Amino acid sequence: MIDIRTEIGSLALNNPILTASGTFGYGDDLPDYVDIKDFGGIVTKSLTRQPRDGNAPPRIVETASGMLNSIGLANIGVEAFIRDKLPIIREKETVIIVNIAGSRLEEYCEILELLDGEAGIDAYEINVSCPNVKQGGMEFGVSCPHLKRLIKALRKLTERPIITKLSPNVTSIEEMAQAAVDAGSDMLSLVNTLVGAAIDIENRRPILSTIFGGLSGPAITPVALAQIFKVYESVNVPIIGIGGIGSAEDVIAFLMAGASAVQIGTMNYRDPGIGLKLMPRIEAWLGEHSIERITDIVGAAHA
Amino acid sequence: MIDIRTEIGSLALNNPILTASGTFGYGDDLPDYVDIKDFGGIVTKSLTRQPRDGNAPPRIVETASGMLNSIGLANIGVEAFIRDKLPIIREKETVIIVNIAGSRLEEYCEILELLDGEAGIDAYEINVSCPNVKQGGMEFGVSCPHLKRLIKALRKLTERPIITKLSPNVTSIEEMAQAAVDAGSDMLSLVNTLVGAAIDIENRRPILSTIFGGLSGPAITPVALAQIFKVYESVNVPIIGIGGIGSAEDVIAFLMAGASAVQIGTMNYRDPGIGLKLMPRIEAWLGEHSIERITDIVGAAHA
Amino acid sequence: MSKIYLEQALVYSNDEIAQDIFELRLETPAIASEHKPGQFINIQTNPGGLPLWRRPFSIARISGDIIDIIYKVIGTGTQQMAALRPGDAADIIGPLGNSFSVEIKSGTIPLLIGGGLGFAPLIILRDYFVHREITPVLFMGAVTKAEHYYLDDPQAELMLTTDDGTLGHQGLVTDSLQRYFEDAAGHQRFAAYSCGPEPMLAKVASVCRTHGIPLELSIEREMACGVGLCQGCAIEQLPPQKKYALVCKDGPIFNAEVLAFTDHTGSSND
Amino acid sequence: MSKIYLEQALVYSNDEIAQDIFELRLETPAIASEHKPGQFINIQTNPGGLPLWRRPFSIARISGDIIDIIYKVIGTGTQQMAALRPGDAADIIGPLGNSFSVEIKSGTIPLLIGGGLGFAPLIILRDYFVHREITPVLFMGAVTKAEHYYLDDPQAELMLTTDDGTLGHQGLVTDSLQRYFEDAAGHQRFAAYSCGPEPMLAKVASVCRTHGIPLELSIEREMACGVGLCQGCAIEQLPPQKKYALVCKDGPIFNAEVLAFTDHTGSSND
Ligand SMILES: Cc1cc2nc3c(=O)[nH]c(=O)nc-3n(C[C@H](O)[C@H](O)[C@H](O)COP(=O)(O)OP(=O)(O)OC[C@H]3O[C@@H](n4cnc5c(N)ncnc54)[C@H](O)[C@@H]3O)c2cc1C
Ligand SMILES: Cc1cc2nc3c(=O)[nH]c(=O)nc-3n(C[C@H](O)[C@H](O)[C@H](O)COP(=O)(O)OP(=O)(O)OC[C@H]3O[C@@H](n4cnc5c(N)ncnc54)[C@H](O)[C@@H]3O)c2cc1C
Ligand SMILES: Cc1cc2nc3c(=O)[nH]c(=O)nc-3n(C[C@H](O)[C@H](O)[C@H](O)COP(=O)(O)O)c2cc1C
Ligand SMILES: Cc1cc2nc3c(=O)[nH]c(=O)nc-3n(C[C@H](O)[C@H](O)[C@H](O)COP(=O)(O)O)c2cc1C
Ligand code: FES
Ligand code: FES
Repeated sequence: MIDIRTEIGSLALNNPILTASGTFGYGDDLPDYVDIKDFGGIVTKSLTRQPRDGNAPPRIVETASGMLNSIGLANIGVEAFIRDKLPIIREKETVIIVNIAGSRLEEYCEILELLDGEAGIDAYEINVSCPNVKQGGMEFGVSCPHLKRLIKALRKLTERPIITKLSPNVTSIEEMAQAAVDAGSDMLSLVNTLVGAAIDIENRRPILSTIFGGLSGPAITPVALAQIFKVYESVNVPIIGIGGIGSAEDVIAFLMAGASAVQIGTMNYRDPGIGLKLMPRIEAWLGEHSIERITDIVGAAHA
Repeated sequence: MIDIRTEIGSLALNNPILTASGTFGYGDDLPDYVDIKDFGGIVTKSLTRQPRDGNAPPRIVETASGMLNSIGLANIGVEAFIRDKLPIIREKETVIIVNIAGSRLEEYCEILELLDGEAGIDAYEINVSCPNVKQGGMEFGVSCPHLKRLIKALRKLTERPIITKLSPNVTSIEEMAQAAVDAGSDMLSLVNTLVGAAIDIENRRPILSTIFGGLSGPAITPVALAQIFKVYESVNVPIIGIGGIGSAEDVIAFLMAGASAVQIGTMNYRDPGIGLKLMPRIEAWLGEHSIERITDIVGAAHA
Repeated sequence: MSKIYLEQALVYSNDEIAQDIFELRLETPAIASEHKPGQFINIQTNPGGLPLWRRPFSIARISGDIIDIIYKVIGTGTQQMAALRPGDAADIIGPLGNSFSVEIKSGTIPLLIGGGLGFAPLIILRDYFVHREITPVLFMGAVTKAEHYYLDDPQAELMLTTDDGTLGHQGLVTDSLQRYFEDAAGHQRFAAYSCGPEPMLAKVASVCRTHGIPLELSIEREMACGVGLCQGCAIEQLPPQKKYALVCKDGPIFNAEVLAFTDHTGSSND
Repeated sequence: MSKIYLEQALVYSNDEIAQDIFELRLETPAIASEHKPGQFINIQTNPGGLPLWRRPFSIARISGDIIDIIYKVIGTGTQQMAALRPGDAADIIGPLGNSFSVEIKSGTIPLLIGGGLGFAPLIILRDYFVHREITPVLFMGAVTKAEHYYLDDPQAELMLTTDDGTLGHQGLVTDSLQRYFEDAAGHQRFAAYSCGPEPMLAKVASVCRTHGIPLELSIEREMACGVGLCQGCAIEQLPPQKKYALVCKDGPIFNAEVLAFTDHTGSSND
């Protein structure tokens, strides 16, 4: 029997595969062939204080082994989430991580305070890096002092684990990681999307209505692995790895690079049943390599 | 007749397609089916002051729609280049751009001084962003003051056009672009490779001997387009676009995003005859769209 | 909402029925029995490889356990589909999306107006009505004769047009529709359904609005997920509707009056 | 250096000759006439799609205008190759790299030592010698019988081994070589050539060194370009050679004594 359970800080997961924010809705309204129990946990779509319609279309573009999105944080808002979604998903046998986003520090704080009064939330993931919303939010993801201020403020408001989701679009990911940890972040998740664009050559304009969007999918996996590898060597908190994961080998590579758990985003789209498929393959691989606990390979690629 | 000639600063090119540094050797020793005249110009492998063996293998990894390399600037050194290569390539009917790299400011200056005494060089491209050499050089690519100091020093030494090749691994590409232009760079080329890594899960270690390498190929095209789009709006010098270009549509997209010319790197490997193939297709596209001069579409995607 | 299945469907046949237009027949009892007219499936054309996204196609016909897809080869994904052989497996998700409003008052004549490939989802609607002994009028336009794959219908009225006049009336399908209304002299009840390029849909909407005829449109958007998870396939709606609807989940069938693009009547570039 | 061609070669045949092992025969007069034993071609297995890099394969045989490639299906690229059908075009570059030293003193016996797929480039060398009425001794090892595709050679001496004893001698190909030298009692002149997994090559090098026999190795490395442009395929050499050679251009054939990895004699993990 191979032990595929893992822990990220104080959170016990049945397996290390989580869903990535924005790629699984709120976890309540899934195709019938998806069983939420196949995932170690789910991360909700980013919630903002008020509902948001999101950006004008076109919002997505397929690129080489990846995609760009500029959804613009379309979401139902934190209050509707608490009222309509949380009662449903808190009944499910999985870990619930609520992702929050804002354009001002106060907005993040308000959202977190509203959520912290509710049962059934296991942790918060703080989206400081959404590159495709005009009204700010982005400075938290690319400036150490801003990030520190934000996480410190949130830290004061909750006992629940805080996961800071880092932006890859920075000169030094180690500095951002250090800032988040210094401010009291219990864990880090990385990476969010890379800033990218695509051109509609027939109409001579950017394809996305917002010009820039976030690049995700297998194309970015090498960038994610490099940043996780660096962060693992520079701070001492659990890392959740994200970036184009779609196979058992990918999951193993992310764990070896230093992630304690992973999130699957873009590859969920092709295959929302992916949680169900990957874990047995990972178990088989561990078995063939006589590895008894999945946690044994975390960070194994570091000398 | 469609006019496919273009100008980048004072350089007149027969067509806007150049080869990218490190992907075409020194231009002297090419497979027989490649005709250097098919390219608007060639950029040499980065030259250092002394010859370099390069990094230990493994040096390359194939990734999703891309590749990682950590060649480590393996090159014959500037003196051997002047002695053995330049006499051959200066005879060819194409524009010759010599790429130089160093680990200290003085090294860059020495290389440029040696080259500046020689006839047959049309411009210098300054590699400030090679992410896979241990002994420095990288700080020039990620710090505005360092970059400014370097380009200023080089500017004093030559009348020939200076092209600063920017690293995409920064928080603000606009700031780096501005720094280079302020220091006297005549043009900019972007992007160099993104920092990435890959894991050998069987042997539980990074695949590349240097852990990190540079990601290139179609995977990075959206990142390159976004950075070119931004730089085009922030500085007023010609841009040479680079990043995964492999089709006529790619070239057109890069020009519309703001590049006056492009370089082809990784896709040369699959098809060293690519210069020959793309230009007729681009001409046909321009013809179908009743565009008479290729320069008419430069920056066309900007409102 | 119908139940959604993720299936390895058996390819029954895959034949070229007009220039670059194929009919793919898939054996999938679950989807065949669950589907409603107007729904679509999402197919992984190269499992494990590129393209990354699945590709959406309307269900064009059902016979027993078999669903038919009629598709045009336009890019990588459809090229890969064209290589499917009988006996291969096709990785599909479906049935997806909402469906046409098929409950119409007795005496109402269904008008099915399709442009090019946009005719595929109307075929299943035609079958639905014919099966219930309602005779629809089919308007079908294409650029040229070679692209017409629905040439004959003994159980319905069929009006063919081509841009170049190589088959049926020369002109646009909307011209044909306009002429039909003129002849019909306005004293019948109609329900219109249309699918095709959006400039055409806008024009159909304008013609139907003029004649006070309810119209449902089948809309296409690029889709990353097809199941409402990514919010990528947004389409703008008119107030008082919510600003954006998801084509994959709230659609692909929309009442013409709720969509923003049909509001620009008389757009001339179809 | 021979001239290098970029060609759309016609697939003449592509048959499975052992478990997961295929023989691809390509019509390419230019490459066929220009090649030397030990050279390779680089094939684009999915033009325009993934994998991104071409895949290198030794030329295993030449007959007239046709070159043969013997390959094992191990990943995406070779899977795509297995789907090639007679009449298809294959996008290849070649002939690439250097070649074996085939000029040997009269009376010298060529020893050709291959492990698994590593036998492919030795077949063309065998043909070269046999054509010149020199009888080589062939040592060929595989894991099991099903993977042996070169079973019989009336014009050469053939020693087969399998790890599991299902064909020929049980054991490693190096055991077989060792035994051969013991029997030959050292008073003949030999020239050895080998290709296969690197732990095996290291062992072959060690055996040959002990017996004072010159040895050339055919080396494999992942290649981005195959023509010396990327410097990706570096292999470490021993002094006084330059530190790194390029397998695609300086190789794929190397004298065993110049390479660093064969210096670690007695590595036991083959
Ligand atoms: C609900 C729905 C139902 C559909 N039903 C059918 C059908 O019955 N028959 C049929 O032939 N097609 C149908 N389509 C369109 C079909 O999905 C596309 O033709 C297909 O995705 C193209 O894939 P490709 O990889 O071959 O082309 P690509 O290489 O992806 O694209 C080639 C070109 O077509 C454009 N394109 C791609 N997808 C779409 C799209 N969804 N809408 C508009 N332009 C697009 C691209 O931008 C590109 O310029 C439907 C689409 C939707 C959303
Ligand atoms: C000069 C040369 C000659 C060759 N001759 C032959 C030959 O005659 N017959 C034959 O079957 N193969 C030969 N090879 C190996 C062949 O190129 C690889 O098997 C092929 O590239 C695999 O492609 P793939 O896409 O199927 O596998 P991939 O999906 O690329 O790889 C599957 C696995 O094999 C490993 N791998 C891939 N390429 C190589 C390589 N070049 N060396 C070692 N491991 C690799 C990968 O790391 C991966 O683990 C030769 C290689 C070289 C460099
Ligand atoms: C369509 C889409 C919407 C996303 N929305 C969010 C979001 O609301 N909040 C967030 O933190 N990340 C969001 N992300 C980023 C993902 O959670 C993830 O970090 C990123 O896509 C990289 O992972 P992947 O390559 O597996 O998709 C979104 C990604 C996509 C593709
Ligand atoms: C194998 C390899 C070697 C490279 N060597 C250099 C180099 O010596 N100097 C340099 O400035 N860029 C070098 N580059 C970067 C390319 O010039 C180019 O900026 C980058 O690869 C992105 O373009 P592409 O996606 O078209 O390859 C190298 C790239 C590759 C793949
Ligand atoms: S395609 Fe993802 S929500 Fe519609
Ligand atoms: S594979 Fe590029 S130099 Fe050898």
